Amino acid sequence: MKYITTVNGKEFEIEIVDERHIRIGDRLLTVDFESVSGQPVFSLILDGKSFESFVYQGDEDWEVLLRGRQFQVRVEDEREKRLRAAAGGGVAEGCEFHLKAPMPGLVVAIPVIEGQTVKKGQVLLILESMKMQNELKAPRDGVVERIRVKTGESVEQKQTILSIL
Amino acid sequence: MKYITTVNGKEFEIEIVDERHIRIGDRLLTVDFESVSGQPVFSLILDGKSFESFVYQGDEDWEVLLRGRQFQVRVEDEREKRLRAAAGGGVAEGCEFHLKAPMPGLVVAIPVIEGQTVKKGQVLLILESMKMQNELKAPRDGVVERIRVKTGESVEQKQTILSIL
Amino acid sequence: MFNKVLIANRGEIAVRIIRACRELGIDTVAVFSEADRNALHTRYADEAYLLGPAPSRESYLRADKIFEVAKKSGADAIHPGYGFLAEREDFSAKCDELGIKFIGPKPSSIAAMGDKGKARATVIKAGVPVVPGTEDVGNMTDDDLLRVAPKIGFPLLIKATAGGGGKGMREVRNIEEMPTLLQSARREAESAFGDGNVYLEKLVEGARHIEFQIMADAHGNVIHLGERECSIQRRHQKLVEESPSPFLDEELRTKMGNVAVKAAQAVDYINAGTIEFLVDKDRNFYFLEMNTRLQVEHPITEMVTGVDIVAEQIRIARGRQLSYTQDQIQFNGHAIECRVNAEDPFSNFMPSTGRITHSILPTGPGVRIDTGVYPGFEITPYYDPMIAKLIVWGETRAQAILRMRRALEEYRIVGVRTNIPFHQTLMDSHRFMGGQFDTRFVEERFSMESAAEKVDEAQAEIAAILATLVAHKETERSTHIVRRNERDASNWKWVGRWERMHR
Amino acid sequence: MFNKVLIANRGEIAVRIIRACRELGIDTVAVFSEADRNALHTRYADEAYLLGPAPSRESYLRADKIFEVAKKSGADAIHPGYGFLAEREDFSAKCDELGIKFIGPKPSSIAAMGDKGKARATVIKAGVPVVPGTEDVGNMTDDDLLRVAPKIGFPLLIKATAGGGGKGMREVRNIEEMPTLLQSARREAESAFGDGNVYLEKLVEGARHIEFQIMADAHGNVIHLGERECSIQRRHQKLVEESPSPFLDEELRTKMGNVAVKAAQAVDYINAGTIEFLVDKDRNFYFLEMNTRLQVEHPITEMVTGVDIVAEQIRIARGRQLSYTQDQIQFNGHAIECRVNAEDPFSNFMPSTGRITHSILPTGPGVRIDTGVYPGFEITPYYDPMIAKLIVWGETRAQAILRMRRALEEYRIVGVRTNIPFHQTLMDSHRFMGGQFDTRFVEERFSMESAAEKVDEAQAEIAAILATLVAHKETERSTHIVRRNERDASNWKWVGRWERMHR
Repeated sequence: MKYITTVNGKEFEIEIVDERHIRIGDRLLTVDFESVSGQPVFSLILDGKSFESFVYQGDEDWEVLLRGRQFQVRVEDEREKRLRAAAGGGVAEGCEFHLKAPMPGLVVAIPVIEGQTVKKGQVLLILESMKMQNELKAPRDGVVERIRVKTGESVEQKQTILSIL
Repeated sequence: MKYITTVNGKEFEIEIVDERHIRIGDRLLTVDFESVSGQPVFSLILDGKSFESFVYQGDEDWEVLLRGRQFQVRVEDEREKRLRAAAGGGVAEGCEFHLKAPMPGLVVAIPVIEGQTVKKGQVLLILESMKMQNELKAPRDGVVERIRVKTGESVEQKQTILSIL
Repeated sequence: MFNKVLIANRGEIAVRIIRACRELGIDTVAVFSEADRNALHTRYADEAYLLGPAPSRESYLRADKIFEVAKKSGADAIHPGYGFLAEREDFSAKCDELGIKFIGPKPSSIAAMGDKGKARATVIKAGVPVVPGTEDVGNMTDDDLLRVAPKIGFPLLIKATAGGGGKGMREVRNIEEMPTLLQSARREAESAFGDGNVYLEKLVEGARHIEFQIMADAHGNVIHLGERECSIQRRHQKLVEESPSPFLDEELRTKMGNVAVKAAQAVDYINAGTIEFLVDKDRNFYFLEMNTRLQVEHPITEMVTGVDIVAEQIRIARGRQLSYTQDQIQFNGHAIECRVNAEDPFSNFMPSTGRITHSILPTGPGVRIDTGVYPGFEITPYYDPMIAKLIVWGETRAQAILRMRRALEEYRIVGVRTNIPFHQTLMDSHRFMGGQFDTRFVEERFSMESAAEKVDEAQAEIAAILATLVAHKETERSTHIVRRNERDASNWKWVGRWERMHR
Repeated sequence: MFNKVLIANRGEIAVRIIRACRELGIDTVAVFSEADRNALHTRYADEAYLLGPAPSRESYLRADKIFEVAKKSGADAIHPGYGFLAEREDFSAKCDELGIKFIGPKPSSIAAMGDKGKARATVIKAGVPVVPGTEDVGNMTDDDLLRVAPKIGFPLLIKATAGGGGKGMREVRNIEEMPTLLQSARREAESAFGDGNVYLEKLVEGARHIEFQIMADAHGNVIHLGERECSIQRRHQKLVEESPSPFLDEELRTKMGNVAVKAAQAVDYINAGTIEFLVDKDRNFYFLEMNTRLQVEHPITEMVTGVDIVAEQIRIARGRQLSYTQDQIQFNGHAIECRVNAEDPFSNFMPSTGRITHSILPTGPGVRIDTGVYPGFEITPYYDPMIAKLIVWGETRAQAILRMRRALEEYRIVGVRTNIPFHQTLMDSHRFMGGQFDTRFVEERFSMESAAEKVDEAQAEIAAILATLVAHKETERSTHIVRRNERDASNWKWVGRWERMHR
């Protein structure tokens, strides 16, 4: 199985040769790869070098936390890669953005109203969690739509709070 | 539900009144009982006193490890208790005893032979495990039967090694 | 002399206090909210009583319920820990009234230092230098504050009168942004302390936050246990502390220590307390405030002095003399504490909640961890995000930093995101290693991203391989599941056949 | 000067050495058996190489494979830890031959001390007192030994010439039982060390086992780091160690320390080593043997002296001078170590194997843990049963005991049985508290049962309630399962209906 894996804009061609070997470019490497205690913690021994890492599945990419650094990694097989290239790539601007609560909390303030034009980085909502007030900001310019919560209300994690058109 | 629970020969009558109460003798006590992290570790808050304990199921009794001390506890409901009383109690002597490996290991020596009469406490087998030689002894007087392993052989935990009639 | 202590707190500090009591042979009573039934403090104490629902206002801030528990359990002393009711004059006074020993200072000392304005006035009288600001606070309206602000000069700080821990604190660069900031500061202060009052203080630029640990007994003895460097902060929350401060020399240490003792004496202080100073780049120091309680970062002082501060607090409350004179306090080596918070440093330090599914603590020589969490415990949004304190000791500062690096690298917590990568990046930064930082360092001259730029190709390749292997495993696994499901569906297929057969 | 260390060991000591290397900025190479792929040392090292199957003979004792790994990885030094190849003269010599720095003494010192007979002869020459015994050992047959035994006098000890850790050791009360015991001692020695040779030694009754930590550099400096009291043993296995010994006064400490230094000098010793003494009730002391390696119990010495012994070993091997002179070694407070073994103290200390499913470590002030296990790790029957060392420090012995008690009470390991209850019972025993014990204490004057007799009615009642609640929960749960299975069976019922309908 061959994968094209992208980290920070750089592509790596990685082939899973068998249980114990991978090929990266033209180098054949010995791998010994284990998940630890059934957790998303992985131990990799690559040609004798020992690495340990948290690997989480993000929305589209994988998040790899290695020695205090986090990498966004996209793993695609050749077919997926071709499909994405054909689709022209890039998320369409202008499509609706749904602001979701990143954690459970209490809505402390909503400094915007429906129909209001907002700039990227503008505060949309203040959510109190763990005794801290957290500002949720607009990821891009747009117009606020459908505010679904009220000040003083509790929200669950991932609950949709409002949308930006 | 009423239970008759025996510890060190002393009987306790314990009634589970509801989720939050038990009656022991004529005292009604408030209980808050939780298993911790889905493990055989239990947290008990009994009328405000907080206890924590390992509770393991033994062959017939429960083993309760509380503050560094282990208790053998038998829990029976009234019906079970009556049945056991009717049966006359006590394990029949004379019945066959199967010596099982208490842990995986290597058989180092078998100082007895089939048909040999042994005394309680006599060494039946030496099992090496964790770099220690462990002597497995006869729990009672009897005659050695069916030795199922050989010196130098590896045994699994709970594997039957020999029997005593 | 008391024999049963109620710990009016939760988390690591409640566990810390239970440990001290146990080592002194004193019985302990825990109180817990519904979210903390299985918390370590509930499990470790001799007795434990439910206070109420998870939110602090309905549990850990309910003084009335806590006194009920004290009465029911026969607890004859209360240790408040930090936060919650620790700096409430009325709580301490009520303890006195009920004949319960409050393990902390007298109500009058809390009052004198708790109101930041009064505190400043008191220490000024005792000859202690302070940062210029609105000294007669408490009743100032927004209009008053807006009027006085230009006299203090910008930049300045809005601070909560009842405050601490950076809550209700805002930095103001000019008069225009001040009204909005006043509003949000008051809102946060109201929510955190039940008191929306704020005051203003000149912002000392390029300042270090350095504090002195004070111990005082009821017999008039007051000593200090040296300083703690607490300049590594984000949003006015301390993240890393160390002792001694790489910025202080012996002369300045002695001078500031003496001033700290004087400040404590000015309010007849008893028990453990902390005098916080700002030190500017010219080594001028200003009294900032006194924390009239045990401090989160007390362990680093314990590591370099060998004094068990919590045990000493209890001894003092029992009426004993201090176990040490100032001369007996020797500083040995260097200690660093990293506060491990359930926050994602790669997502703007957003709090992270969830169940801890797995954890491996760094251990071995010179490493101490104070924590209240364990695998299976749920991190809820109700309380402070700090889940552990990682403390190391080394013979030198350099050794302590190296040890902290290896400890951070070993630490595994799965189930919530933590700021461990932040600490790793910090411990690798040349400015931190060089001791060159002030209280603005983290926010202004540090970023997770800038560090990431230094990533070498080799590490990116390893990350690529790791993700590819995990993705490959996932694909294989899901293929298996599909196959298994096919098998499982066979019963239904069979039913389908029956249907067809008998149709 | 080397820059990459291969650790020829496993478990907690491999982790300990990796930590020291990391804190010194030295790269590490782990070796592992098939059973240890996910062990902490394999995970923590910079590099890791498989040696072979789980049994030690096929992995950790395979010097040839270890040298292969050293070559492949470019490791220019080897730390042997304790056990396995640590005291093999040939291993150390082969390192020299290959130009790999052996972090330990010279082959000649290992040889001189490794053969217990030669060791005795050597130190006798240096004027060090020894226990009477068969000094010219190595070639003695059973017949020889049986002949010489009555001259030494009973009781006596059979000890393995290549031995250590109580393996191959047997106590002989009379000549009649001696042949059987010789046989089993040789068998155990053969299995543990690949060498069945044994020798005899007079059994000093009422003796304490007290050892001195030695540090020696390549420049002729030799110091001691004080003593460790190791009399708490079972089957000649140390279970608890403390420093300082409650039995020694300053005078005897100085005297024994000097003798220990002399013994080390007698074999031109370099690096860390330990001189073991027996001390009888009249304070006469006898040289027992020298362990020419790092000791399991080294952390208690680290706690009371502040010296990082493993880091110092590495510095010495790098050719540096000792970091301390004898005068600079100060003893501060008291440290105790409990060895946590996977053994059931309620079933005659039978080893226990299995997967650790859950674990909570005691933490907080004065507590250190050295371990190589974690939740999810499997304890196999192949290696030593020691899974962790729990070490505490206190200002006094009493405080250390109280701290150890609270730490033991907090420690949770689920999945294997451990001897933690043994340690709890010991820490509660008046004789231990009073410092009144010798090497026979655990076997002759201590039992888990006798302690159990003191159980009060109240605790038995709590145990009864706990078991009843668990049993009740179990019954309820199994009832639920039955009900759920009934529901699950409905598909099949439905098939049954189909059958009937269409019959």
